[in-house]
Amino acid sequence: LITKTDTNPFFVKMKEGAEAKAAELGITLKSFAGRVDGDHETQVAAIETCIADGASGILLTASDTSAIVQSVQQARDAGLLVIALDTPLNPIDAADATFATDNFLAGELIGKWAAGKLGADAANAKIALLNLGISQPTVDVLRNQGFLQGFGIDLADPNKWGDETDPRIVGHDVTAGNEEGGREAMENLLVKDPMINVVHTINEPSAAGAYEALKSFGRENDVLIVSVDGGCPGIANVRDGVIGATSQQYPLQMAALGVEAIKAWADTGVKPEPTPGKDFFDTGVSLVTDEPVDGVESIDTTEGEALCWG
Amino acid sequence: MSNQTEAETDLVARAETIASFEHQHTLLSRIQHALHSNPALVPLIVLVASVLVFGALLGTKFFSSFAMTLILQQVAIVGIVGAAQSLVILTAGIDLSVGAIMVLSSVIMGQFTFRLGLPPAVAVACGLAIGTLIGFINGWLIARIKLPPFIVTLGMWQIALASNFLYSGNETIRAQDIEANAPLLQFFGQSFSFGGAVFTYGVIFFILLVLALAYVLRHTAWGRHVYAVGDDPEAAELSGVNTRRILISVYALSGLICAFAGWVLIGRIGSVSPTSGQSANIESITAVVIGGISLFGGRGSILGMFFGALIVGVFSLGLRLLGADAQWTYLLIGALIIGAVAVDQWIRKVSA
Amino acid sequence: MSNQTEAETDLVARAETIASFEHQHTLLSRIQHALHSNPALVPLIVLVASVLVFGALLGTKFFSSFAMTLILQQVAIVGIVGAAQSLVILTAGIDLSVGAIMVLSSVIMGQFTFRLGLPPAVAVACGLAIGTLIGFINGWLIARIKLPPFIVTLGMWQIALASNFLYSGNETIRAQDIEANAPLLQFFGQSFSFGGAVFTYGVIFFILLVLALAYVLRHTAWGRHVYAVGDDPEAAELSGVNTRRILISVYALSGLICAFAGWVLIGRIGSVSPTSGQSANIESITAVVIGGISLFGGRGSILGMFFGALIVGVFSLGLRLLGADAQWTYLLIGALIIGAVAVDQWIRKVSA
Amino acid sequence: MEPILSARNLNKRYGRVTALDNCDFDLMPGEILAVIGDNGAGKSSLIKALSGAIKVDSGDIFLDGQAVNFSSPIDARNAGVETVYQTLAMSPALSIADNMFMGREIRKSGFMGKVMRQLDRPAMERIARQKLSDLGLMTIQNINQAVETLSGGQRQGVAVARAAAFGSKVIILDEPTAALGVKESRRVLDLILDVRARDIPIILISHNMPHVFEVADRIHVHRLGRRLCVIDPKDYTMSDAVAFMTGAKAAPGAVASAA
Amino acid sequence: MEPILSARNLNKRYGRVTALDNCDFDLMPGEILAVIGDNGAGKSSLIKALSGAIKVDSGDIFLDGQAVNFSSPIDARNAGVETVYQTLAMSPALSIADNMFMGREIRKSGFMGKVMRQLDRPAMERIARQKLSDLGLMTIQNINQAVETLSGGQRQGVAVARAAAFGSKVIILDEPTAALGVKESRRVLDLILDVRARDIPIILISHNMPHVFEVADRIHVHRLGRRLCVIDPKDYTMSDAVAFMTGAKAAPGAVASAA
Ligand SMILES: Nc1ncnc2c1ncn2[C@@H]1O[C@H](COP(=O)(O)OP(=O)(O)OP(=O)(O)O)[C@@H](O)[C@H]1O
Ligand SMILES: Nc1ncnc2c1ncn2[C@@H]1O[C@H](COP(=O)(O)OP(=O)(O)OP(=O)(O)O)[C@@H](O)[C@H]1O
Ligand SMILES: [Mg+2]
Ligand SMILES: [Mg+2]
Repeated sequence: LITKTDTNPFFVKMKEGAEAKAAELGITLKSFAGRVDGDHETQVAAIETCIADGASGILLTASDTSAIVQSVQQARDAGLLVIALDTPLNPIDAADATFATDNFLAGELIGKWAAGKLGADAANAKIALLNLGISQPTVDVLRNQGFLQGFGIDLADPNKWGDETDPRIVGHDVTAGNEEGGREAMENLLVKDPMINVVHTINEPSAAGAYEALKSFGRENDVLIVSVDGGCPGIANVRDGVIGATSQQYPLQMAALGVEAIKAWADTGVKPEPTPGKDFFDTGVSLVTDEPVDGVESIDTTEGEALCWG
Repeated sequence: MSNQTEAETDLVARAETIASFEHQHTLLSRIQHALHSNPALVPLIVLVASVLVFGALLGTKFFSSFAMTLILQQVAIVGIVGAAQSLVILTAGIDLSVGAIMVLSSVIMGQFTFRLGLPPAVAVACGLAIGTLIGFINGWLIARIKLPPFIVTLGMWQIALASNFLYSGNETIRAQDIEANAPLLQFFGQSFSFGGAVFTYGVIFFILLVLALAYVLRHTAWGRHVYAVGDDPEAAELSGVNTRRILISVYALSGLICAFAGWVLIGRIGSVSPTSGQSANIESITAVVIGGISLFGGRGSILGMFFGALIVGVFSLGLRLLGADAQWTYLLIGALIIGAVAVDQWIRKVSA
Repeated sequence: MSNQTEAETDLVARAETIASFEHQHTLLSRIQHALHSNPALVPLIVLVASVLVFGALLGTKFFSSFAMTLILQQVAIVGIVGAAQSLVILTAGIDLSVGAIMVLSSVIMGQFTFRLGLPPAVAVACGLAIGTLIGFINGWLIARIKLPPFIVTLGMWQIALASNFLYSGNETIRAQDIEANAPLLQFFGQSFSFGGAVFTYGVIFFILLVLALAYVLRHTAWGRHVYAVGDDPEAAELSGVNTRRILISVYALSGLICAFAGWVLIGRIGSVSPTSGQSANIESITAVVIGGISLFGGRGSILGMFFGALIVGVFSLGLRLLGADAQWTYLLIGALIIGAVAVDQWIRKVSA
Repeated sequence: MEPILSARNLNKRYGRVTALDNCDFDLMPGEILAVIGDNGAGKSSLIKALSGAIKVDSGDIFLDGQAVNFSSPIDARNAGVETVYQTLAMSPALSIADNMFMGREIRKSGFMGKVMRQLDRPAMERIARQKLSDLGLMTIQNINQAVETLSGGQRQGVAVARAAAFGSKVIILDEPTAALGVKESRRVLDLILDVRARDIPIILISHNMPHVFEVADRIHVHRLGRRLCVIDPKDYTMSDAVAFMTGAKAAPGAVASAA
Repeated sequence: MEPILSARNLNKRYGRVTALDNCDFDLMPGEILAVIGDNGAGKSSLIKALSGAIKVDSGDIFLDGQAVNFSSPIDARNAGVETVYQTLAMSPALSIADNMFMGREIRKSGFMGKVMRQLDRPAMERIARQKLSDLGLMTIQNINQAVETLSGGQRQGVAVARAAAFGSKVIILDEPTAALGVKESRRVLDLILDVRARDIPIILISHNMPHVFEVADRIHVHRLGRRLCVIDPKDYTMSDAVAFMTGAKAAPGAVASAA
């Protein structure tokens, strides 16, 4: 199992899910991770290690979805099954299979929810977008652009954020995906325009940081924060009203499915099939909120808590 | 070059001269001399200039007591860590582990309260103790085993960061839980305001810390010894300074200050998060160097670091308000780091 | 302390003595002296020891020519960047921008080919030229404006990285496209093997580069001047070294080598990815310091850096194969960085 | 009479170089003992060993008849042995006053001194200025000047002033007049005689034979890392001494006893 | 006769300190000119200005009658002016041979030298050893020893040997015998006379009056940053010279013309 980092709870849970499943199936699992998000070379080294180690398959969440392809090919040539988890490779068929959240869809859900929640005010909303990092990793772009699409904003180039011209966007800032960055980015954008009322955050920790900033500005009650992930602290934050809505994804399931698929490959040589209609196996995403909006399917926090990870 | 290290108290140079050749006292030469003998003055001027420029460009949005104190809040953590870093760099060392110590301490404060169920005050004390201990180990390895500071703290950085992730299990403790069960952890997040200015206790702590360290460095034997060790350790040893004890105490104190930074961090972000502070080492070094403290030790003042940290804060916020996007801001801050130091160097050359 | 810098060629110390007091030549004292006068020997021993330990623990899985050459491939890029870093550190500088220069150069090679449609050879030349230019600017700021290297390269790091993201538009150029249209970009990725050993051209380049630099540093006037500038720049200047020219040429060469590293990087990962190389600066500094080059300049050998890079590679692969969790790997590498330098220090003390 | 400071069989090697080779040493109470010898004979190494600045490989050192084992110059200083090293041992960026009081700063009295540990700068500056005037170093323009801005000779003057001000048992001077002018050298020699008048013995390393023969009570001739002989300046001429130390003439058979 | 090296109205200030104050200077062909003066009088500053090591605030320097503007010691060296600075200017971690040939390394002939630019170490080591033996520095044990392992006196010897070996027009020595033993000092003085015999003029800064009066043709007395007077050692005694430079006696009215 090779993840982007092993410091993000999402990947930690993914690892735990894989470990549990591996123990159940009697498989040996070794885990590798990059140092920081975007740390591509360490992932390449990890793939090489797996080949040297004689592994039968690799579960991979790629930091650079295009760049990793050559190494993946090397592994497949060496007879390993490579399954992309969470993040599809580019091109998607570079891996034998992909078990992923549809991150664009995840963004779209919270975008729609936010638009629905504001109703008519959506036309003159003031939006802050708190992203991951200036290197614009794919998930970051997909969630950001999905959100804007869902909210009804023209995307310009859907492969990058920051090129939109819609006046409702106050600005983009980067958070490194943690509370500290979330707070500072939110403060910066609030000084720029104190009337911000919609905040998209890349993940729940940055949402928590953004909330602290709003609190210090005394605006925590009249701003909608939306996020993606569905970790247990995040769901609890939705319940407490810190976050308005979040798109929940299922890393445990991704990992478990991945481990099963590799087991099947090792035992019988059968490769997993993608979800019909998509070119990857969608592990699903659901919107979690206690204030459902018409036209957007959602589950409440009780249900979300039952499904949350970490 | 005179009084390189004597900046803190007397911002106007003294005219104490035993015997002196006659020479002209023009206004310019006085300014030059003042700049020259007070290393903290240059970053102060850069700071004031940049505030004025951004104020002119942005008007009251930037030039308000609210925005000004917001910058203080944003730089408080880097600044506190920068104070620790300043001490270390004055001894001609470097501490790459500051950020890791900070996060590990904050995680310990949180987890000891919530996982072990210790009273918050005890958990905070444990966090501070562990920060100090790590600093002490750094100092011991550097002073006794004579390993290079860069390498020791590079290793310790990785060790502390990995321990942090392993111990916390990457779990965040939520702000709401802390508020309900252990408000002491968020102590430094409390604030008071007058006018539009908002001061958190963390900011107050930062300012008091800088003033206290400035006093200690300038007016106590320990402080003079820190400079002497950084200047020429062999000479300091021969002239009667216990260099080992000084080095160990500096690193241990640095660890303690970083642990305090961890506590302040909880106040700022509300929650306890193991992923914070990963670039605190580079940012604190940036503040120190922009503040005019020499990386070769023995020269500079902690007030300079204070202004250095504020310069970075002013630029970050100012550029974002001017509408530069994140990548451009990043680029411009790079250029401005170089620019600020170039101005500093230029002023020093004029007055040399 | 004698011959600190004279490690490259004569690994056995010479017995050239004009007049000498009689003293005993025990075997131990000979070993000590050899270790002492050849700074590259200590990292070599640590390297061999660690290979043996991992070999014993992991058996043929590790101890195969495939795994051994795999390590070479994995460290080649850090090693090439480390060679650039070594030059800079020998002049008592530091280059934090190495990784950023590397990535920016590789992006330029890729984008000039695919976006501007230049012939790959021209694009590669442009990439190398731009790397050299950035290095030259670093050197110019450091040597002429006399700014501290840490600050200049810190700023340049941010500038180059941000330019890289801005220019590339965060786009990766896919391996398949490069293979089809501009195989020259992947030149260093080609490999040949004999036995199980696989050598990429990148690895060959790395080894040749280290040997060439070792020769230049040891056997040319320029090389001796690099040491002299790092040792005591003022003395070097007074005794007739053009310190400015040396500094500028060192940083420009460092930029060029980093640009080559960018080219090798394309070969290694197949594609052109703007997100690579973000920790190359810290990793290259780690290799340099484990290799025994003093961060204060003027002491150490580039062969030491070579072994230092390999030590890190051996530990990373070995620990991964042992199945250590990534955080444990970082923790252990942190401990081993300190350990390796402590051993080094201990040997030096014994023989002092 | 017992020697106040003595050493037996000191050995010190640097790699292949033998700096001290079974060296003996004796300093009698109240005397000025000059140590002369060729460049590289090991004089500086000897006094570094005596003052705790280097650790010898083997050998014993006795102060007042007691075996001592100084592990650092601070130990030696606390025992009353004050040294001016050939390299001067000053912190270039710090002021003259800071350097003179390094390691024995004066604190303010009362609350500020006891609790806040504040230094008494005015007192330190006053004393420092006083000591320098005693040595006639009036060309120093400002007591708060950084040491790096002083000329070579001025630095030497400050170092000597520091040792003379604080030494209580033994004062060791490694070439104190090497960089000094005629007038300053004269003052240093007077100071040496003053210090002896206070009954504090002095070890003086110098290449300047007229100075040595003017002030020394006994002369320790050092050669090839060991004591060759000890002579009385009244019994020998300068050229004899030079001949002994360069090996041009055989040394007087037995080590001369104290005067 | 035209002076070979001269200066007019040099000024140099460091912050509040005036190191050179409208200073004039003249060196005649083939002579040994001693420069004497109190500590801090500005002698080192003067010769640093003459050799391009510092930039003066104002004033002109002439070599062979031509105005020159050395921007670095390399310029001065290329013009044939070789200097031994008081701080010696050596790279501590490099070997004696490397230091002696710093900036003027000898390259191998043929392919290795022309294309590969390989240094001719054996030649450099041979010449370095030769020069040191000429100065009698036989106590140096190994020509590849790092300079930092040498004693203070040994370093000084190496620096003087370097200047004597390469100077072609003017050689400047800032206190070359300060740390040297009697024998070595003697050798340096002989060397100075040798060099003059090769018709190369020398500037010698020294506090050692016997040495100055032994070798100098003329004596430049420096005081408070300027030339006080130039005297002929045959016309005055040592105590006269000391009295002039310390201000105890008024200087002879006019600047003495060249001998
Ligand atoms: N740190 C060191 N490392 C190696 N060798 C050293 C070191 N210090 C001194 N030496 C060697 O030890 C010998 C004695 O040196 P020392 O400085 O004691 O001589 P000295 O008698 O004081 O000479 P001088 O009169 O020139 O100062 C010399 O050969 C010197 O090269
Ligand atoms: N870099 C510097 N910065 C500030 N002041 C300096 C500097 N260099 C020299 N000075 C001052 O200039 C004056 C002249 O110094 P210089 O070294 O020329 O004297 P000198 O005649 O060579 O003395 P000595 O005989 O002691 O070597 C001194 O007062 C000194 O303090
Ligand atoms: Mg000596
Ligand atoms: Mg001088």
